[in-house]
Amino acid sequence: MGSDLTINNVEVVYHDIIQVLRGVSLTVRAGRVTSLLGTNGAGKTTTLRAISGLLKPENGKIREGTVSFEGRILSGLGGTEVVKAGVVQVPEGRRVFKHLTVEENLRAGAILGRGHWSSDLERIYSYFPKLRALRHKQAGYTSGGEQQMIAIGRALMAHPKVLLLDEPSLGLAPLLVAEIFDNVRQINRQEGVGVLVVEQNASIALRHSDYGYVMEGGRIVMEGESAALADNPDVKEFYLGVTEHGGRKSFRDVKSYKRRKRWM
Amino acid sequence: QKNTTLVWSGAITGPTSDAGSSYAAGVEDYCKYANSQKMLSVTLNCVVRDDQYNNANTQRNFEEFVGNQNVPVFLGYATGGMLQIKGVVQETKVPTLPASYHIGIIDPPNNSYMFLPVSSYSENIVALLEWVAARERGAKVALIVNPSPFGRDPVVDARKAAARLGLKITDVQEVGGNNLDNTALLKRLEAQGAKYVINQNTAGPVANILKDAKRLGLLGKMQFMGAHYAGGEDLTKLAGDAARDFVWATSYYMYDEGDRPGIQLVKKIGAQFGRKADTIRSVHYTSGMLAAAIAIEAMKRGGKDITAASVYKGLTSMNGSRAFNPGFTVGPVTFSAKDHVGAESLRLLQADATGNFKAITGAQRSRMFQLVHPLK
Amino acid sequence: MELLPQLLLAGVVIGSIYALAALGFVLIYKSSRVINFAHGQIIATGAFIAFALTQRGLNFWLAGLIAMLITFGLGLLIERVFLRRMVGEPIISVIMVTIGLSSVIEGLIHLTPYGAGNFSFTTPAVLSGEGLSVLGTQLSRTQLAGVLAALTLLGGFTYFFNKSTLGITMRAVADDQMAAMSVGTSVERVFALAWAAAALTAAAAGVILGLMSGLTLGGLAGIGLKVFPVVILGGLDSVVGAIVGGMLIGVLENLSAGYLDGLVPGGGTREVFPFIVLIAVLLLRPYGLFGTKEIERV
Amino acid sequence: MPQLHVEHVTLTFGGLNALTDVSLVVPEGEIVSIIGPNGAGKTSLLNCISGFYHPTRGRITFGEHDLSRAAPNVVTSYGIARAFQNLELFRGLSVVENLLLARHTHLRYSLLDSLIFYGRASRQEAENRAYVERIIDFMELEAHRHHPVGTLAYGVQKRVEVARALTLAPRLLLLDEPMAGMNVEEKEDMVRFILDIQREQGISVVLIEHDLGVVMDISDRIYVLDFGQKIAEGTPQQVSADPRVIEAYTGVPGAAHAPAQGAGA
Amino acid sequence: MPASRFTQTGNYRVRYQQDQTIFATSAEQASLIAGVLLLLALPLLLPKTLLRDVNMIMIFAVAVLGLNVTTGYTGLINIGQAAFMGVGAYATALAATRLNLPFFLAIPLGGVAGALVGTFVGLPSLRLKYLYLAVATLAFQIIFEWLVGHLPVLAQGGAISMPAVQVFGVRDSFLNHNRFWYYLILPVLVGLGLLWRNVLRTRHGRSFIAVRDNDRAAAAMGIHPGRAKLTAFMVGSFYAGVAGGLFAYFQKAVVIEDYGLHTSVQLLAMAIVGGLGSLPGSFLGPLFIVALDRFMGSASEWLGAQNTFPQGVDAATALRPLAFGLSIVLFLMFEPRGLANWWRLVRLYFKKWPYKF
Ligand SMILES: Nc1ncnc2c1ncn2[C@@H]1O[C@H](COP(=O)(O)OP(=O)(O)OP(=O)(O)O)[C@@H](O)[C@H]1O
Ligand SMILES: Nc1ncnc2c1ncn2[C@@H]1O[C@H](COP(=O)(O)OP(=O)(O)OP(=O)(O)O)[C@@H](O)[C@H]1O
Ligand SMILES: [Mg+2]
Ligand SMILES: [Mg+2]
Repeated sequence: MGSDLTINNVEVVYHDIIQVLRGVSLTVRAGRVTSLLGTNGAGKTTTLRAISGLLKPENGKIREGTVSFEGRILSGLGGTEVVKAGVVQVPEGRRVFKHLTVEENLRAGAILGRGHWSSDLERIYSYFPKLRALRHKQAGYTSGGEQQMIAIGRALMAHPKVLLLDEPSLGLAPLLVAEIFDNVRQINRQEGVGVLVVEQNASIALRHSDYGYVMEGGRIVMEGESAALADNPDVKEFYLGVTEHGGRKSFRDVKSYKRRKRWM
Repeated sequence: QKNTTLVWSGAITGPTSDAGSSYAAGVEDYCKYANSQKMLSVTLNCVVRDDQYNNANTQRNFEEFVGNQNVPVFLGYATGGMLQIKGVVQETKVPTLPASYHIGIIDPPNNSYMFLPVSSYSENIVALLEWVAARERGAKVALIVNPSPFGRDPVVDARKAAARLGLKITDVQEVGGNNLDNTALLKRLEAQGAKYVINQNTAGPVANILKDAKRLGLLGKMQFMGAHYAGGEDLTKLAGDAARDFVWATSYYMYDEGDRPGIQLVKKIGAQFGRKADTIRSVHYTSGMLAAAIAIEAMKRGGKDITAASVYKGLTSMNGSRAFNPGFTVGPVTFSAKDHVGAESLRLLQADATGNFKAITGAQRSRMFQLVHPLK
Repeated sequence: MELLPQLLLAGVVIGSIYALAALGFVLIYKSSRVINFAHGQIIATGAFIAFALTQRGLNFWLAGLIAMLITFGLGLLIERVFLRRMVGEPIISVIMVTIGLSSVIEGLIHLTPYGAGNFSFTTPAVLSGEGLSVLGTQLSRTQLAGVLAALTLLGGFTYFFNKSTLGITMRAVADDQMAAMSVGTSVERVFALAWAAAALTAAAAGVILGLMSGLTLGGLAGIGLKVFPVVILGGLDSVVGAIVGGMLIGVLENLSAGYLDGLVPGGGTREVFPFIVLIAVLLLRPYGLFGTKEIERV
Repeated sequence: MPQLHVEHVTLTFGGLNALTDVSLVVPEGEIVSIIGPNGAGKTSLLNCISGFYHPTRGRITFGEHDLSRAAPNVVTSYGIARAFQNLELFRGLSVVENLLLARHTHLRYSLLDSLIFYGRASRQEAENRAYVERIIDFMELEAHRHHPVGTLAYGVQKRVEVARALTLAPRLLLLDEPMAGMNVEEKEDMVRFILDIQREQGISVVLIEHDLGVVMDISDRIYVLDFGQKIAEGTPQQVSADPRVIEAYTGVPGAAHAPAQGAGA
Repeated sequence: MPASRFTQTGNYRVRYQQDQTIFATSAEQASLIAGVLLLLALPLLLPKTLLRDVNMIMIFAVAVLGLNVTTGYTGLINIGQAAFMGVGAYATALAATRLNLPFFLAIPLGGVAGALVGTFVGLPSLRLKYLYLAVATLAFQIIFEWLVGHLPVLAQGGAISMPAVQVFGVRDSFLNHNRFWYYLILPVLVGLGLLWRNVLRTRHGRSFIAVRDNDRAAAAMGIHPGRAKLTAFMVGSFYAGVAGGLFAYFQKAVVIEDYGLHTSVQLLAMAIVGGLGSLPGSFLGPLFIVALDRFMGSASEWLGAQNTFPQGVDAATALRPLAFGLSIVLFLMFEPRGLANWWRLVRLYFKKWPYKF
């Protein structure tokens, strides 16, 4: 499909020496939600950076492979061009502009000037009614969930076709996680925005996505329809915390041995 | 001996370089002119060395030329650098002529090898005080000085002189280069009733004061005056018509006094070495020439072998009938073992409507200065 | 006493020039957190360009305008050539680059006939007439024009930062470069613009200063230093702070010259008094009067 | 017996109450968890304990020490260590250097000893290094020992935070969401570290965590905050059954123990 | 004896204490001895004017070492280091002229004076952060210059001449001045360099880095951020004070102009070009700046002698600031970590020599 975002065999190095991605290929289908799971340091954030052109500030480089979207090659473009092409990343850790007000944060996302910013603001407030009440508050003093909403709303101001979310649930309480994912689903449905979501919270990510990838050590080790992934025994044990017998494993059980993952 | 070196070390670049570069040109051109005239039996190697107004560089230059090349005389520049090398000058016995006319640089007998080419700032200022005293008994005078050793130098002598002349020093204020607005200063001086304001500064700050005084309508009420570096072309260029009536004390002849042989010589040499008009007009160009001329004359008088000792002898012989008069200054250059100020005579000049300074006194020495600062 | 109002007035006049000079400084800091030590030299550049143009027979106003445009271009150039590579380097290195730049610009000015010596604009006819008498102090037309120009530019930029999308974007970049990039902001372009705008206001400040107190390289470049207490007092990233800081420093200088100098032998207290007040204020308000307090939540 | 007592603490920011009359006790050697929605005031409470904020009203004591007005470094010297929610590491320094820094208060030599670096200073530095290496082994950070922490993956940085707090050899450990951004397997590792710390060294732990699975499994006692107020406290069983908790926090009755949404949610 | 059958090939460090030695390998120790010999012989090898430059470099290096504590390690941008030097210089001058103390007491006294004033000036650092503190140091620089100008005991900034120094019967004179001081400055520099190394690898040094990187986290580590900053100021300005004392004697007179803002900026340039927080950088920075200045001095003189430039263009004057500025700018653009990084690469190369990798 022409309007899919495809990553083809991408290898990324930091500082010219630290190789992080080792031939990653994945596809974000237009209008669908795709999730990307993986352990710490697997390279999920790096994958998003490779797509969004934000590797350069981190001194990273795509050494091989391509990222393409709507028939255009995105790899090698700068962050601004990628956003223009319609792919916007919401970075890890809710990086809002702390000293700007909520509304100014949103306006700072409207730099491409597609549409009119004031009507866009209304659009964002309709997804996140909470933000309307907070519009004149300094973003640095809003709560974690609100910051995540600001970050997503800010990205939406640029009218993306594909949204890249890096751990939106990070540090959020269960109710808010559910709310954020509902918002994402709603945006996805209403605007047909494709979503690639990186998550540690596998259960919610798989529940809200259509397709999923699992990444380890810089490689994609597993992929499939989300429902199918959630049924895989390894995913169950390592990402969902479910025992082979179907019950939830207790964290208190002292691990006398560690079962290796099969795909490694 | 075939040749010898005449070296000047000063600020061709860095702070005060506008004065310094003209001064350097004067030294260099006169030196070359001396060669072309075969003034000496030897050829002069004319060197001007930039010290960027940095004392350490001055010392380095002194060490290099005196220590390694045995130059017989050292032409220097700034107040700070000269104060710092006083010790080594005394130790090496190499006669040294600064461009700073700070009286504290010379204090024989402790310090018997420093020679000021012309009257000191202190003498300039005491002369201005005398002029004030002659016009108005018991007048109130304010001093505005540069916040540096250069500026503060004459304050002590000025206070002594004022006391003897029956003048009242109402205030001594330091004003430096960043004085964009002098309203407060001038208003206060006005409130104190000071009718005469004497500046020991560079032209920039003085010009700003004059412009503000004009704006505040004080020009007619206060008489502004200044010592050597405060006035002249530099001042009129900056202050424009606000410089009008400014009274200035200096020992040098002016560029437009074309009938003076010294000025004719300046013009001739300037043309010979292709200097631009601005440089030749500058009093600093003349000053540089004077320093070089004194040094070369002293070499000539010292005898066949040109050494530090011979130059010292040459210098200290310049008195009485043997006084040296190259014509750059209003009086002859005289030195002796005790007298280390060259052309002490000075004139007061006043700026006219076009900004040209015209003499309002004849060449004179300040009597009062000799009283408050006697030779030791 | 009539002295006090006069001192205040004089302080406000000179303060507005300080504020204008400080504005460019704030512009750069606000977007890139860089302290620009070359600001004084850029002020000098603008002033000399205008002066050179009037020397070629151009009308003063036109010359000033063109000088502002040229320095705008110079600002772009400086950012492109020297600062772009420094994005992401430690702030102190970037600051040192601006110190280096100040030296470079000074060298370049020495390559023109204006490096050494004193110059002054011929005051345009409109400004040379009778000034205004306020509170018993004579204000020249030049001063009035300077205050007017300064306030116009300052007001314009205040509006720009608070209301325009570009202004907000510039603040966003200062806040978090990475996040700004993620929404497609070209951080480079923002920096370039900040430098260009800063250079433009510097030229304006230079021309006004030149008109008021003559043109010397040292004098004009020296304003770069005056700007420090102003911006720190006002708060490094606040345009309003620059205005208030400028006025305050101007007034403080005049008050100390008016009242303190008489008490201190030698005087010259205006050189230090603002700094002493500055430190006292900072101890109470560590981010200056209007500076953004760093949000620090652990 | 150092116990942490938080008594009627209220914290106000310009008229807004971040905490209202909160009291809690952390008995020696226990794991006490604090849960609650975002912005409930959990971190603020930790900030009050560790001296970054000072309560507007109320008192906090640790054994005989009053913490209400103490500066952070003083609190640390009483034996309270903390891992931050938003990664407060020395980003440019390596893992080893980060941990060495945490030994600051345990080194007792003067500036003069420093200058000479012989005898006391040198000996203590060597011991110090050995201590740090033991912690690195314990927290399984060997592979990252000499990497600048700023370049490590988020989850690893979180582990360094905990390791650094542990290096302070505290008697009370405050952990602010140490498992954020980790998957189940990594959370298990972290839980193992926490349990070992508590069991083997008898260190008390205050844990803030959104993963109720973890909280319910390892806490001895749980406090629930909402809008700066304590809305519930008790054992895991008591708390998970409390309707107010369900309404404010999980939204789903019995969420904590239901496998389908449980883990991670 | 099985052990002797294997020659050690590597450089094993089995105990952490061994990890602490500075010159560990025999190769390093050999190069140390060679270095010392070379340093001792230097005055015999160098022409006198160059030796003067070496002395200046060494004095600046002492001040830059101090700057590397405050600015390099602790991240407190200090634009007043020259004023701290000035405090040391004036204290030394007063000690020598009024109290008639010998130089080996007067110079450390300058250091102590610097440290005291530095600690006082550092007080705002308890509250101020980032660049706001930089301005407090700038304010000190300006207040210092102003104060000196108003104090008659300090000759109002005019010259205070220093008495001549005599060591082991050798008297400081015009002819041996540079050699004489070389042998006095060198041990001071080496000693202070070693002390610097020591402080910075211990808890004090680490606490400096900690408050620079993240002072909240530092507090959580039990470090009193304010005390750490004050200690840094104290140490940094002690070095400046000693440098000032040395400079006073070396220049033979104390004049305020030597301790102005431009000197502070120059010291900062030296520290940054050398590489912030680096020991070799503290020597390489001053070396680079002084050498550049000498080179540009000659070049601009040469340029001035060529009459190729149009009237009114002062190329000679332009050259020096142009070159100074450009070399700093280019340097930082292409090597922001300073000369110390080059030094590291060179050393790495020789360590592995003859292998390339
Ligand atoms: N700027 C950088 N410089 C050097 N190495 C880096 C940099 N950024 C990331 N890395 C390395 O790349 C690897 C992958 O990091 P990445 O941030 O992509 O992981 P992740 O899968 O997003 O992990 P997490 O879930 O913890 O966020 C890690 O080993 C990390 O140390
Ligand atoms: N320094 C501060 N200034 C003003 N308000 C603050 C400050 N610190 C915290 N707050 C406010 O206090 C409230 C509690 O914040 P806190 O960080 O303690 O919440 P939390 O329970 O830790 O939330 P999360 O789970 O998102 O970490 C919030 O409304 C926050 O905006
Ligand atoms: Mg990540
Ligand atoms: Mg929190």
